[in-house]
Amino acid sequence: MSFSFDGGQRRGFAGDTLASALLASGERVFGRSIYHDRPRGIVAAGRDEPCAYVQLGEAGQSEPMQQATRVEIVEGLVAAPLAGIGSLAAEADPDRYDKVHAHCDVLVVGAGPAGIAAAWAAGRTGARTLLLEDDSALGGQLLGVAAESPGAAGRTWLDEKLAEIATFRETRVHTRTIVSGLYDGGSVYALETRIRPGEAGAPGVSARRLWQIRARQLVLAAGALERPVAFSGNDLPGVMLAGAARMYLNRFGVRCGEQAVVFTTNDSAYSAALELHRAGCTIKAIVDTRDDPRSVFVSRAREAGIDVRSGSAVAVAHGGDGIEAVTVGRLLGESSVVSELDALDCDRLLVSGGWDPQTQLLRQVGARMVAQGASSGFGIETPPPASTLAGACNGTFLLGTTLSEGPAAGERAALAAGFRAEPVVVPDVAEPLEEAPRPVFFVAPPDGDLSSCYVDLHRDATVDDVQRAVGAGLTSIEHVKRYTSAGTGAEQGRTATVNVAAVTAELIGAPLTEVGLQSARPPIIPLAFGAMAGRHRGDLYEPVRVTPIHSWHVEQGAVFEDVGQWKRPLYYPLDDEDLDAAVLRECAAVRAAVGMVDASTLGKIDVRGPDSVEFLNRVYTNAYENLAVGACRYGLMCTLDGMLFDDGVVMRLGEEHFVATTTTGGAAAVLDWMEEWLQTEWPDLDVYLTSVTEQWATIAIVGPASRDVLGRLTEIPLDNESFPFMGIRHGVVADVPARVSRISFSGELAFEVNVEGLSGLAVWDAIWQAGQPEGITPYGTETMHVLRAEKGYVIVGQETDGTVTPVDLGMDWIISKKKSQQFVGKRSLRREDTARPDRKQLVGLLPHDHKVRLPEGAQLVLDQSEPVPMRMVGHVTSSYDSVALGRTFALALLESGSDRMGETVYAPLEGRAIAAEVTGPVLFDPENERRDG
Amino acid sequence: MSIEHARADHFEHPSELWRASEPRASYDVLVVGGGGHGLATAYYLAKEHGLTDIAVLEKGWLGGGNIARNTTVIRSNYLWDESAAMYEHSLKLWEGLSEELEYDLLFDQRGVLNLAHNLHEVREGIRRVNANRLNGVDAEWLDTDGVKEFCPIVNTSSDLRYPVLGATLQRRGGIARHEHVAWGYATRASQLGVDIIEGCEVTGIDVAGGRATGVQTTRGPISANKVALVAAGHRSVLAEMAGLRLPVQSHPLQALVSGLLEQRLGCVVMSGAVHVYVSQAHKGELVMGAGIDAYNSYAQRGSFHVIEKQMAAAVELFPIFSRAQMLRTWAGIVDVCPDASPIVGLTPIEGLFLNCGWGTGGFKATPGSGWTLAHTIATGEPHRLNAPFALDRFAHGRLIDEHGAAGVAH
Amino acid sequence: MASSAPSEPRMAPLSGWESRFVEASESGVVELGERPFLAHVNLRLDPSNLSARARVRETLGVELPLSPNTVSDGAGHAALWLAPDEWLLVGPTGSEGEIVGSLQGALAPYHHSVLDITANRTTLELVGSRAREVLATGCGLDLHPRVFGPGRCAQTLYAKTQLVVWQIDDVPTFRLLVRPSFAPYLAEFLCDAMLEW
Amino acid sequence: MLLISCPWCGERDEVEFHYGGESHIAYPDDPEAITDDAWGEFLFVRNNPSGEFRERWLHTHGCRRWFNLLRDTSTHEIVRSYRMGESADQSSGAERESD
Ligand SMILES: Cc1cc2nc3c(=O)[nH]c(=O)nc-3n(C[C@H](O)[C@H](O)[C@H](O)COP(=O)(O)OP(=O)(O)OC[C@H]3O[C@@H](n4cnc5c(N)ncnc54)[C@H](O)[C@@H]3O)c2cc1C
Ligand SMILES: NC(=O)c1ccc[n+]([C@@H]2O[C@H](COP(=O)([O-])OP(=O)(O)OC[C@H]3O[C@@H](n4cnc5c(N)ncnc54)[C@H](O)[C@@H]3O)[C@@H](O)[C@H]2O)c1
Ligand SMILES: Cc1cc2nc3c(=O)[nH]c(=O)nc-3n(C[C@H](O)[C@H](O)[C@H](O)COP(=O)(O)O)c2cc1C
Ligand SMILES: [Zn+2]
Repeated sequence: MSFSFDGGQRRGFAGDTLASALLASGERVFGRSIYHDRPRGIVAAGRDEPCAYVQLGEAGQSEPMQQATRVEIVEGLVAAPLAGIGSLAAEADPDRYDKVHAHCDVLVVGAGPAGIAAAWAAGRTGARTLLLEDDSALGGQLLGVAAESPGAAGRTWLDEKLAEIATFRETRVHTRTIVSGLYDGGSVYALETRIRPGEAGAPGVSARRLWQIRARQLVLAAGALERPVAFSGNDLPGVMLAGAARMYLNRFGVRCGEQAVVFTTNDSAYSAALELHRAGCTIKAIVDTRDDPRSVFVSRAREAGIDVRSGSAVAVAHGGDGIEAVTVGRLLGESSVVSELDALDCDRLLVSGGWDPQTQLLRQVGARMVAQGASSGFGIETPPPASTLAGACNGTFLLGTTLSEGPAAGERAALAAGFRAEPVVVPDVAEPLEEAPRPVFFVAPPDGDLSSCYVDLHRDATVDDVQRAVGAGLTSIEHVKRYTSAGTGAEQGRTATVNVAAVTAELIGAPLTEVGLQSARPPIIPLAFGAMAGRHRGDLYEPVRVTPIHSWHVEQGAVFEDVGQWKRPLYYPLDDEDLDAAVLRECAAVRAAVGMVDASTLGKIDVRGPDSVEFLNRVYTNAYENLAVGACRYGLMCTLDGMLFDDGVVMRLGEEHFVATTTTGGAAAVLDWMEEWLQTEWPDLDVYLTSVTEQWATIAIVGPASRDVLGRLTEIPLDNESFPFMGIRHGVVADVPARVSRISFSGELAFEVNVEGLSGLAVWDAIWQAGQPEGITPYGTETMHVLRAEKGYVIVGQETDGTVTPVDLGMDWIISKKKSQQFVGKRSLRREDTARPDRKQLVGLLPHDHKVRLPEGAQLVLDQSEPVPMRMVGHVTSSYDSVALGRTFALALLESGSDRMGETVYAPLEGRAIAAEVTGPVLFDPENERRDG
Repeated sequence: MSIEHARADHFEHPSELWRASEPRASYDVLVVGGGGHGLATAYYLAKEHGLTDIAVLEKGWLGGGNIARNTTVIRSNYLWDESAAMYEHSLKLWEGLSEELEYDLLFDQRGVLNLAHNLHEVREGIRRVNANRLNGVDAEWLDTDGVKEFCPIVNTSSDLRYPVLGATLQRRGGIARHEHVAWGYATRASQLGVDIIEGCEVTGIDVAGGRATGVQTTRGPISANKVALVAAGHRSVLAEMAGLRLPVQSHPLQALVSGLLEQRLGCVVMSGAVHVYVSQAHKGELVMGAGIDAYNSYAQRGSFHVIEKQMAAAVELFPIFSRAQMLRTWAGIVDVCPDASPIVGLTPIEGLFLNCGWGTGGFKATPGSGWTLAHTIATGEPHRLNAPFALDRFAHGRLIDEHGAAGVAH
Repeated sequence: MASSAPSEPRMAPLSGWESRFVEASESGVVELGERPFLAHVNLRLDPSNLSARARVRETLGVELPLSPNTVSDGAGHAALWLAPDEWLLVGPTGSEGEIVGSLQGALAPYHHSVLDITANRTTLELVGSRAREVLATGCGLDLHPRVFGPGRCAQTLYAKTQLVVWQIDDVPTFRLLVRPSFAPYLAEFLCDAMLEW
Repeated sequence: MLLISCPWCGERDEVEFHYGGESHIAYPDDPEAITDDAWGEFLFVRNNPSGEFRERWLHTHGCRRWFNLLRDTSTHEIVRSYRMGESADQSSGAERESD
């Protein structure tokens, strides 16, 4: 397979990672480091890789900061090395992203020996089991052991179990799926790679899938990762983790190095040394920190003729663009200092500082850590509820123990989820015992210069940096992290954080447990924003709500505005009219003849029951007992603190039956609010509330000719006597059963026709046809707003902002004065501040210059010559050019407004001030002479 | 592609920071809470009022609360006069703060855009710009093209679900590096003689005869003439120790960063309808805030759906973020007042002072809040700037409602 | 599953989507279509009122289920539990007037609410061996046969859309009852998700 | 994402619910008879403990019932859910299975 790296063509094999393919081709220098600009090679074989980062792909698929150790080779892959910082694609991302919800009884994280065994044990009980593995292959560390090693027996057993798992109906296994976040309530997020970078996908198939999982029980089997040691020059290309070298050898057939030195604090690196030795690599020496290691591994190494240097450490790695030699010495006592130096030539240095259990997932939900003596890493003190650990992440490093711990954990988890089966039998793995490690976290170079002893290769942080932090007075590990930035890189310091803690502990003389590890947070590895957005992009970003009449508006070329999630026509331009021109025309048409508007988005709540009146009396500021059946009334709703919250018309359809309308944006909130009072405070009221917003399409026919137009479509008598203002009539309009009310939001004679939503378009069309003789004009929200403003009617959210009471709006007439009526928010209206006479009140404004329109949102002052900061006394809430008035006008909230009639206020704008006269808010037809036609 | 040698900035902190102290038996003033506001309070008490017998008590590691977790948006373009005065005072202090503290705070006045996506937001944006101008706060209104010009990577296409109709711009707004602020204040306060005591949790407040006389801590009792509670999300719990009930609720607020990226975003962008606020830190990570989690919590973590929503919004507004990588998420505990404005000043208990309710937006106020609280503690009277932010406003009703106009309250 | 021809002047909320549905569907795997115009009647009643419940049974031939999130069938009607005192009655197209009329009469002595809400929701049908998976792309309900199944219903969310999920058989077939204003968004989302299978 | 047990519908994702803050707040018997201070306290002051908290939620996208939850704000552990009108220590629908 061929791929491109750093502009050159390379070859690799199927199954290779970018890292293994590059190592196979003899690559040592991978790229440069972020701050110190030093050459860096490949250090690890998995998620812990600190150096080998690439920018993948091209154009819209260009993806920053991917670990070469996790990228699979596919034909045509394009990769370029990065120095710790990536770049964003300039083009749009063409990929698809999917999300799925999943539920399971037992979720097993990681398919190493522990995880496979656990999933098998859980799955065989019939529990719904999910086994998720980040790697492309199952097996974990066992993928990296030589065929002849004891682990191989375990592998055979596990292969059998995997075959069995495949027969379990309720167990699913997914590779290339990384569990990234653990949250409350057993909620788990995992990301599956379905199309590998560079791979051509099938049509419709998403590149990534975000799994949103609810797990009753969690088994963490995420394994352990090998830790390096910090010494001078430990960042040179060619210095790598011993386990990684072993993985490259046994899994990928890549032998790292001709002449290697192994530096270890424990037995695990001996297997790497022996296997490399057998593969033909010269092991110059095994440098072991332990004074007298005697395990089987050690004797095997000695038998193989390998020089084992006990009680020793590597203090310096030398070289230019790669390691050439090391300085080795004997460790002095318990310290990190060496003496009796010796130099060894080599082209590789394989390091094992010990193994760190991977417990980040549990720590994300607050599990506390403890330093584990022998393993020298950190473990979990107590697993969070509904979770268990198994295998290396639990500090269990022997395969034999893992193979009994895994099934036990799986079984326990299944049992806790309510599933049981016969106890499992696990194989005996003949495995030599390991000897205790001697943890060494860093080694001081003979010259004492700590500035090239790297603790975090990714972030270029050194032991010297940690020392500076501690020297500056910092003792908390979180401070050290922030001072040095160690652990804050793309892999979140997987190879770094324990060493930083250990160095800090040594420098401040505190125990490691007390120093602790820096916090772990989601995600486990960086996740692409797009993958988390999933389908919620473009058209699917958020619902677009439309009325049954929407297609007509679209055909007529309406310009829409967003009101909450709804699309509402703002205006209907003819030819190349702009907003202003269209609105003037629409307004003129309504005032002169007739217009029609789609009001279907208004919220509608059906209120029914013997206590309906009492209920409405409590939620609205006015009273409803004297509202006649067949009539409607305008009402206001306040929040508890007395501020206007929503408004609408309440229709009485029967003695115990009402329909309340709400604003478009307020529909859901008002219903929730009403239910809250009903269910929590007034459960004794017998009232049922039902949302019927979309049952009805609502069409308002407005203007002096509205009666004529409607009259052509209905038998309902429409004259003033039979059908007075604020009346409601039932009948048939355009052959469809309808409820018609005489409500006017414009001051004109108007009828609001409500029909079943499914017939909304047909009725709209019929009205449109019927109105042709008068040139019926469809109008949008902007015209609606002008018409109502001319009449001084307010819009909640425009004249109000959550700080305005009905009294401020001059609507005392809608506030019940009856002592017995205790509506919500009433008490607040007489608090010291809400009762102040100099509050901002609704007024009308007439600009001195009839042609000048005040900008909505303009602030008002009394003295335009005052220097900044000026004393503001109010602001313009609505402002329009009016055909009916032949001039511009505005509504405003103005301090002591009702006392300022006739005064002049100023709106200081950039470079000018607009002067306007204060008037009452009702500017058009104050006598309401037009509404009866 | 210029990825070859793109390199991030590297910042070297000073080699001497604050001095760690052991608690003494008594102090003149105790500041409870070693976050930005507490440290600023101590610093201004020492610097402006010459008081130095002060200890800052911090239960965990200094600066590890919300100041370690915030998205560092700094602006002063608030709607109401009271807020504008307070935040503008703060912004003026920011403008000289790196020099004053002799610590590079990476304060960068790169401009803050507040996008408007519907006509309502346009109206409110213009209203705020006008109010800001008359209050002496710099503010501009940009139309869609202006937004595109100022921040080319914002998606200003009219096909957007909620298209960008315009934005307010405060050019003097920007970002600063959060930990530098905490460490800068701590270091200077320490140099002026303030004791900074970490790992010292206040567990009780001693009140005798209607006045505060000291505190109980995990490191023993400490007596004092004056006690200031400046503990952000934890303030209700603390206040209750003194028998005070406060109108604040504590919620998780999450934030996140991407991995390091070459600089592409030269300003701060905030959006209400498409809920995003984002900036790119000097190192190169995108710093992004999420919405507040609905429920009360002290667990310092939130729910993932909040993050998902955030990511969708980010990709919607910035299509080129689609393949940016979310590196780390975290949460703070924010204390929110019913009117989204803080409480700074006196309490009914003599000698007990309060600074709370900064909610989702108090980082920007750190200097101003510390400065006014220091004034209040030193003189026993609120400063003109913090007088409107008194506790009793909830009784008489003179709230300072910053919900509406702020949209995204950061 | 072709939607019945709209009886003038009614228009289905997703009329015009038919070809889109056909395109996204794959027989036997997963298919999507609209089933508009089914009669929907909302019923509110005190569940402890035995005689009222008996009258519903007598009138419609269907028992009101008391177990949350379940459906009972009878005499061509289905009763979906929506809340402890709320049911959705679903009947054949055109029967809403009759259901409302007969129930209002039968329940007159009791505090109740009977409302024709036929136009308040439309119905999508998602059918096929992969229907569960498709639904799981946006819906957090556990739809596993051990937990959900024929005769179950739930009010929940799919993506950002509120809906009633109602499983009617083992195929499985799911009915998704959704507000007309949200229907295009839901349909679009489902069609996109169906591309995965 | 919290897993919240509606006393009727059983366990559902947090996104189906709407949070309503502290529960069991007594509405003043006669609001007109109390002082501005007392009214202000009723309006704005709520407990805000770190630990167990009785709060109310609405199953907005489900059965539309308001109900109570006893939840630990320091761990997010949900101790119990119970219906309106019940008290926190009465055992209730919370323990029932979801079917
Ligand atoms: C995610 C997030 C994003 C934000 N984004 C912004 C933004 O962009 N712009 C902005 O202006 N603001 C923002 N904020 C808000 C801002 O962070 C806070 O308003 C501000 O930091 C609070 O003040 P502080 O720094 O003093 O608080 P903190 O840093 O929280 O300080 C309080 C300290 O008190 C300590 N404490 C608590 N209890 C005790 C006790 N009993 N004894 C002793 N010590 C105690 C705590 O440990 C803590 O260190 C954001 C907040 C969050 C969480
Ligand atoms: N000799 C030693 O000192 C030593 C030390 C450590 C491990 N080991 C050996 O390693 C093996 C450990 O077995 P094990 O099963 O515990 O661990 P493992 O490392 O073999 O397997 C863990 C698996 O979990 C996967 N994983 C980790 N995090 C994940 C996530 N978030 N999402 C999805 N997948 C994730 C990994 O990719 C890996 O495949 C044993 O064979 C043991 O002997 C030996
Ligand atoms: C402005 C800002 C930028 C950050 N940048 C990074 C970063 O680049 N890498 C990283 O790992 N964390 C970064 N963090 C997050 C911190 O590591 C940490 O999560 C946060 O301070 C909260 O602390 P905690 O997670 O320890 O609780 C950043 C935080 C902030 C506030
Ligand atoms: Zn429910």
